[in-house]
Amino acid sequence: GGDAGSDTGSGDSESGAVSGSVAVDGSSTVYPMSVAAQELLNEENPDIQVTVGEAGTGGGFEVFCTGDTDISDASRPIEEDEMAVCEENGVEYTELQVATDALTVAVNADLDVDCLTTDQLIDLVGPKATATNWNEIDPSFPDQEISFFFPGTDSGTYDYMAADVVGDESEVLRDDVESSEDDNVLVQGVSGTEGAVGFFGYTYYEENQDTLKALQIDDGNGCVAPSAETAQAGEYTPLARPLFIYVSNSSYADNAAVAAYVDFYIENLSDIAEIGQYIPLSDELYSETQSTLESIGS
Amino acid sequence: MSTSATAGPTGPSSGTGLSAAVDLSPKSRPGERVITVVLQLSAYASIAITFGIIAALIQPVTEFFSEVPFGDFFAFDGTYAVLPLVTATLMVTLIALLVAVPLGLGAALYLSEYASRRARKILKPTVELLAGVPSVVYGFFALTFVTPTLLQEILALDVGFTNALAAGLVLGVMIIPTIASLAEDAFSAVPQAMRQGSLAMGANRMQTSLRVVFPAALSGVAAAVVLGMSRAIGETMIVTLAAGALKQFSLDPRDGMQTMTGFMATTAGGENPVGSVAYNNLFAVGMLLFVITLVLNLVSISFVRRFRQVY
Amino acid sequence: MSIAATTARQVTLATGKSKDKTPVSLAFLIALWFSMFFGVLVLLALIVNTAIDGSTRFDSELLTNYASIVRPESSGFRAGILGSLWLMVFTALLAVPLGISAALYLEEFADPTTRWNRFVEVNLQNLAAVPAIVYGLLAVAIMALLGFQNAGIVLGGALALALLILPVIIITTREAVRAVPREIRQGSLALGATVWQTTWRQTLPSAIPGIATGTILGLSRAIGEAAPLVVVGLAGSVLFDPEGVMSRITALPMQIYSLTSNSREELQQAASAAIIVLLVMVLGLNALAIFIRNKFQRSW
Amino acid sequence: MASATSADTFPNMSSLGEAHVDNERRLPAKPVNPVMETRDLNVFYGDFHAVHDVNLSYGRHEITAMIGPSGCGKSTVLRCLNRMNDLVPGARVDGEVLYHGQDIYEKRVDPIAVRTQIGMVFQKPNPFPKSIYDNIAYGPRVTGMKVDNMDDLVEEALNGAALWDEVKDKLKQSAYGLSGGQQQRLCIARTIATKPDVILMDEPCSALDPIATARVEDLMLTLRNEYTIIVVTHNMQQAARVSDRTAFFTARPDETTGNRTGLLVEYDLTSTIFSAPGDKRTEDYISGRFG
Amino acid sequence: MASATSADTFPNMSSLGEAHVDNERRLPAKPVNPVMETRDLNVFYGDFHAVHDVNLSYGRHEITAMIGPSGCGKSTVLRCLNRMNDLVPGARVDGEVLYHGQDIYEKRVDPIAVRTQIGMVFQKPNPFPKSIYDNIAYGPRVTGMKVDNMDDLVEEALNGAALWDEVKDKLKQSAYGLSGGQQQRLCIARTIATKPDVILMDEPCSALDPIATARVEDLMLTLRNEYTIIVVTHNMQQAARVSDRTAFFTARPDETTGNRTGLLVEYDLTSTIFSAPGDKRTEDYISGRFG
Ligand SMILES: Nc1ncnc2c1ncn2[C@@H]1O[C@H](COP(=O)(O)OP(=O)(O)OP(=O)(O)O)[C@@H](O)[C@H]1O
Ligand SMILES: Nc1ncnc2c1ncn2[C@@H]1O[C@H](COP(=O)(O)OP(=O)(O)OP(=O)(O)O)[C@@H](O)[C@H]1O
Ligand SMILES: [Mg+2]
Ligand SMILES: [Mg+2]
Ligand SMILES: O=P([O-])([O-])[O-]
Repeated sequence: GGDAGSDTGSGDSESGAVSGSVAVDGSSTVYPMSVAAQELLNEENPDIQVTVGEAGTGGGFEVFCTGDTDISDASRPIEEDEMAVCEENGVEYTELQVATDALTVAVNADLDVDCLTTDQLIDLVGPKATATNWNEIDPSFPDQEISFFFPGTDSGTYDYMAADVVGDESEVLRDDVESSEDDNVLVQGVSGTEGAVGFFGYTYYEENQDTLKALQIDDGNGCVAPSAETAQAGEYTPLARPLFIYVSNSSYADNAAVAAYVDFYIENLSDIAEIGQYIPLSDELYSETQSTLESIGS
Repeated sequence: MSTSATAGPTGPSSGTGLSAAVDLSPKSRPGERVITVVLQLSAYASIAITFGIIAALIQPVTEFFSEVPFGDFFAFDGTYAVLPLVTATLMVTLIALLVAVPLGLGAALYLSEYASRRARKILKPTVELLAGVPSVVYGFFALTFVTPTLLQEILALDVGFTNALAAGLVLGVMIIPTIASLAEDAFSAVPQAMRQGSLAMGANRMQTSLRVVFPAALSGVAAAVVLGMSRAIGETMIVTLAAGALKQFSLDPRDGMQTMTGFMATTAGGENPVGSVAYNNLFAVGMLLFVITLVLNLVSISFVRRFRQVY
Repeated sequence: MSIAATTARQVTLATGKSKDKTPVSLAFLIALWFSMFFGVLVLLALIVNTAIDGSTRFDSELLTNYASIVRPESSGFRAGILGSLWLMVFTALLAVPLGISAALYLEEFADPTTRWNRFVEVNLQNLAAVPAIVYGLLAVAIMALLGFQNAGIVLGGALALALLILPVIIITTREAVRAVPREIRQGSLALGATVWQTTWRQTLPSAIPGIATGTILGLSRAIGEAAPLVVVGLAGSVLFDPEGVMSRITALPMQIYSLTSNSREELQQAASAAIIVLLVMVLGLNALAIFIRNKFQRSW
Repeated sequence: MASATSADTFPNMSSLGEAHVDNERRLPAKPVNPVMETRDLNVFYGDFHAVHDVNLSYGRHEITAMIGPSGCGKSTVLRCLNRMNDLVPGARVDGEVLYHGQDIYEKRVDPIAVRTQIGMVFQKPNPFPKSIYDNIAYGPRVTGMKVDNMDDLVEEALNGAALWDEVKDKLKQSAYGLSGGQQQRLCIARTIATKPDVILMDEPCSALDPIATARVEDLMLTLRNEYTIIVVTHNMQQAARVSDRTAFFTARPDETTGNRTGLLVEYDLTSTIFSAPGDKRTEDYISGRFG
Repeated sequence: MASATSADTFPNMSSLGEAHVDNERRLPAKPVNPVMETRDLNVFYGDFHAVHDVNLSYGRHEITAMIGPSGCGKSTVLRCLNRMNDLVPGARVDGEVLYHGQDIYEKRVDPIAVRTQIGMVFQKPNPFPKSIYDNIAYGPRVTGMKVDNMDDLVEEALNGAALWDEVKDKLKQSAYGLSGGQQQRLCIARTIATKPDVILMDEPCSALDPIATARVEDLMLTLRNEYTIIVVTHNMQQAARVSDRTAFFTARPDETTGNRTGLLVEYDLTSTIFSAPGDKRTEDYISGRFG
């Protein structure tokens, strides 16, 4: 563990008696969940001092792999060069999936479009996309100019759309769009502009269902609407993605506070995912996460 | 009066008597020496800071340029292209200056030429308050008021949620005091005699302000504008929040665009692994920003020099 | 001079309307007035707009509670406020002695005509305009150099802010010191006092109100900065009070920055209320500086 | 050789400075039909009573000198004569200042119009940071004077200030390149370019060297033919050399507050003031016993 | 009021002011065994040659006055006498300044030690923003003087400056509450508290009113018994009243650059300078033809 997490937790594994500090940093996507875990844990045991940062997945791994933090939030799996750094510094870790994020492609509620194929989606948002009217995507779509509302280029959501959904090697999307780091702004933009399209986390859509319309995505198996069920079931492809926390094995073993935090996190995972506005794991995935957790110690 | 000793001074205490010799030899004052050295080192800390900044930037920057050719960096298009950031920065700065130069200079002229001493004592700090408002607050204000209410509702402009216009306007308000304060110093430094000379010839205040005071203070005014400009270029939070996070080349102020500082702030908190080319890109942009503001500051300082020497 | 000319003069004197009040000069004056008060009006609009947004949250929980996304309606900024106060104290501890020493050296000891000292001078003015975010990068590098793995602690944040305001403090201190008349210095030196004695016993005490003003203004700038803190890596969510220089903390402007990208109504209101808290802190410091300047600064 | 002393001093004054031919003037004891007049003039700076009850009249085409120790209010009185005191924050003027019989402190009077009639030259030369030409042209331009040919006017003004020959080849150069004495004459030229009636001068030579001083003094005597001149000076010999009438001021400390209020002690023909002062204080001052 | 005049050597002066008893001094034509001396003193401010080749000697227990028009370098020379010019950036001194035969510009000389021996009083009274008591005690404290009883020393110094009676009840009050004349005497008291050998004064009365001036002049004459005094003054009458010897300076413009370099014109007994100056320039100056 790092400096902040180095004081060994005292007392037994009953979280009520544990004290110490836990340093969490990383993805801003996972951030709300880790914060929820922190808050709920502190309600039971205020002596465990958790700090949660949102340096981004990359920034999180940097401090994690040098041993500065105990836990790293990630909206993508760790990359090879990052693994190398961890290895170099002797940081062993365990990856735990904590929720599923389903990107939702939302359009203005008045727009008469319901479903896009993955290719159409790429034609719409990809870096080579030129369409400025819906009927250029598909002649059956209305003659309506398109306005785009995308997340900022540094957000995990943007990266996911660019790298994993569109899959173009430039890893960028079209740039004649409006963009904000604030998903809330995107929601407002899409709901307030005729012919607008945007994408963001599923829960933002869920909260604003009355003003937005979520497009179904046809990845070859018919149109699938975003929902907790379709995401959990792995049907909502390619827009659903897993979210992780990476736990330092030595912190977990040596620092009772870290162990208490992680145990608490996983124990209350569905509540926490809900507060973080993500889709909870399916039962299957959840038990997988639980068993991985149990294996950390050994 | 001494007749015996050529170098026989009087004892200072008696004033009339003689003392053996006046001791004018240096006393050792080790404490003073130590203090002087300590103070001197503190002063040179500022040099250390400058070199520190350069040192902190140089390693990642060289790494960056070992992998990315210069041409890819100074380009309008491409993953590492900086020019869209530069044009966005210039666009936002230009809008800010359009707001702040007339208003700042107007306020400065009012303070130095019209306001009574008493009023100035109250008004000047009031204007300076604007510089004290945290930039996150300005950014929030741009997002929640200027864009939706002022630009979209009242002016019915077709602007996006993030746009260069709102960022520039708010940024302009923020640098008003920088320009006003420095320009006011320059106006106040114009000797009173110059004004009296003009007024005594039957000029009115406006003529005196515009034809005598303003030209006399011109290089100070230029310094104020340049410094305001460098403030605007270096400001981060307002543009990060209000101008948007999308790197794109656009000359339409109604578009959202990412500035150099905005890029740095979001990249520092982004997804890229530290040490990766994309992350080092941050330092390359930071270096460019440092160089740009450095040049502007030097220009500003040389203007200030000039106006100090005039009278 | 003829009598005719004399009478002509009398006529021109008593026109009854002043050349200072021609339409053009009046329009000019109004334009100046507008410039003068435009900024203030914007500030008022900002405060009113934000205060209305945050009006539901002006309660004690805002100050005493920690941030909460579980119960956003009672989310508070205790950690950020305390963090900002801690940062301010340590920033002052780092920057003020160093800044005053540097200013005293440059103003009282250094020979301003040497090339080296002129370079120091220009360098200082430059540093005052270096973008805040660059200082964040520098602080991270220095912390690494000092062997601290994590810069997101009180020390790291304070270091970034201290670097940021050091030039401001040096420059304002120099101005305050320069305002002490030469006669006082000369009087002391002519009595056989050394330069340091003169500085310590005459110049510095006389300059204290000016130095205090500059320091407070510098600190009020520091307390509102978010960009360098983001770079330094201050945590966004901290649910405990700072305990020492090595304590991980958050700061009020960072919490606000973080909330701007959160969509929940309650949290937006909390953010507005927090902005008012931040403004009260910053504008309060400014007011204090103005008060000190007007009340204690001697006009020689 | 004696420093200026009373009694027999004034007669040998003229033997010290070169006597000016036109200085042998027979003037009436009081100015007849004066151009300007102050009646019960009192000036306050805030609460401070700077000048008390000054009654003076200034004769046409005469040079009137105001002398007195530092702080006795000479400059203050002078500034009242063209309302330059309006520009001093906190300054308040009581009493009347008549110009051709009209009170310039009356409500309907525009101070700017007053100043175009009553020009002023200051202690330190204060040319504008413009070219020599523009310095001269400034006044006519801002006052909206109708000028047929500005070049002619500039030449005329510079000639009037005995400066034309020295500067005619560098009219477009900055006025800052001139020497102190030339700058002061430029300021005089600038003033006469607006064709005023009266010229006020506040210690016009105190920043100049002896040669430049002599030039300006000569110029004053020439200008007297066309203008009415009122001059404040610290240099008694200068007053003796150039002025027709001299007013001597001093300052009296208030018994309770200790503030020193200026007042007019004596006003007479210069020859009388220097040869037979009517007041002990005048005598003390001009004999150098204080000041 | 007793203003002081110098000897009966210039009859019409003494007939003006009441003569001082102790002023009937017979002095040798040149100071014998002078306390201070300048030899070929040249001072430069950067490239500007401010003072050229000044050779002067200052006699023990004499008052030496330095007079001359503005800018002729009087203050510059005075500041060389206790190395206050060290503090002016860019100032450079050539030649020798001897104090009891020792060159104070020699390398091994500590300027601070020089200044404790050679005190200085300035044009504008410059008390420290402290109490009257602390103003006096400051010098002894910083110079590390051994003082048995500071209260006694303060009283003695204030007595020496003829100020004790006026301030003895308010020693703990701020010096800023004093009048200008009192402040100047406080500055003199402050200087004599460190028991110097020589006191330099740069226009010590030019900011004072006549009564305060007379007080300070009286004080100077008293101090002469214990100290050597060197005074710069603009006021020729003052020089005539108080000084034993007078040095007259003027400034000569350089032909090429036009910069004016100060030089010593004449140095003699005050009576001689004022009654029979040897140089035309001196005569012009003291007769008021310029300056
Ligand atoms: N702007 C001002 N505010 C307050 N007091 C002033 C102002 N100007 C002058 N005084 C005071 O009024 C008095 C008269 O000043 P004034 O300048 O008229 O004297 P003066 O005779 O011209 O002196 P000097 O010969 O030194 O120029 C002085 O006590 C001065 O301190
Ligand atoms: N610090 C300085 N830097 C540059 N030049 C200086 C400085 N001090 C004085 N001078 C110049 O040196 C010359 C002599 O100045 P000094 O002050 O000795 O004259 P002074 O005879 O005392 O005049 P005054 O009677 O006006 O006090 C002047 O030309 C002055 O401008
Ligand atoms: Mg005056
Ligand atoms: Mg002098
Ligand atoms: O912070 P992110 O890595 O999830 O974008």
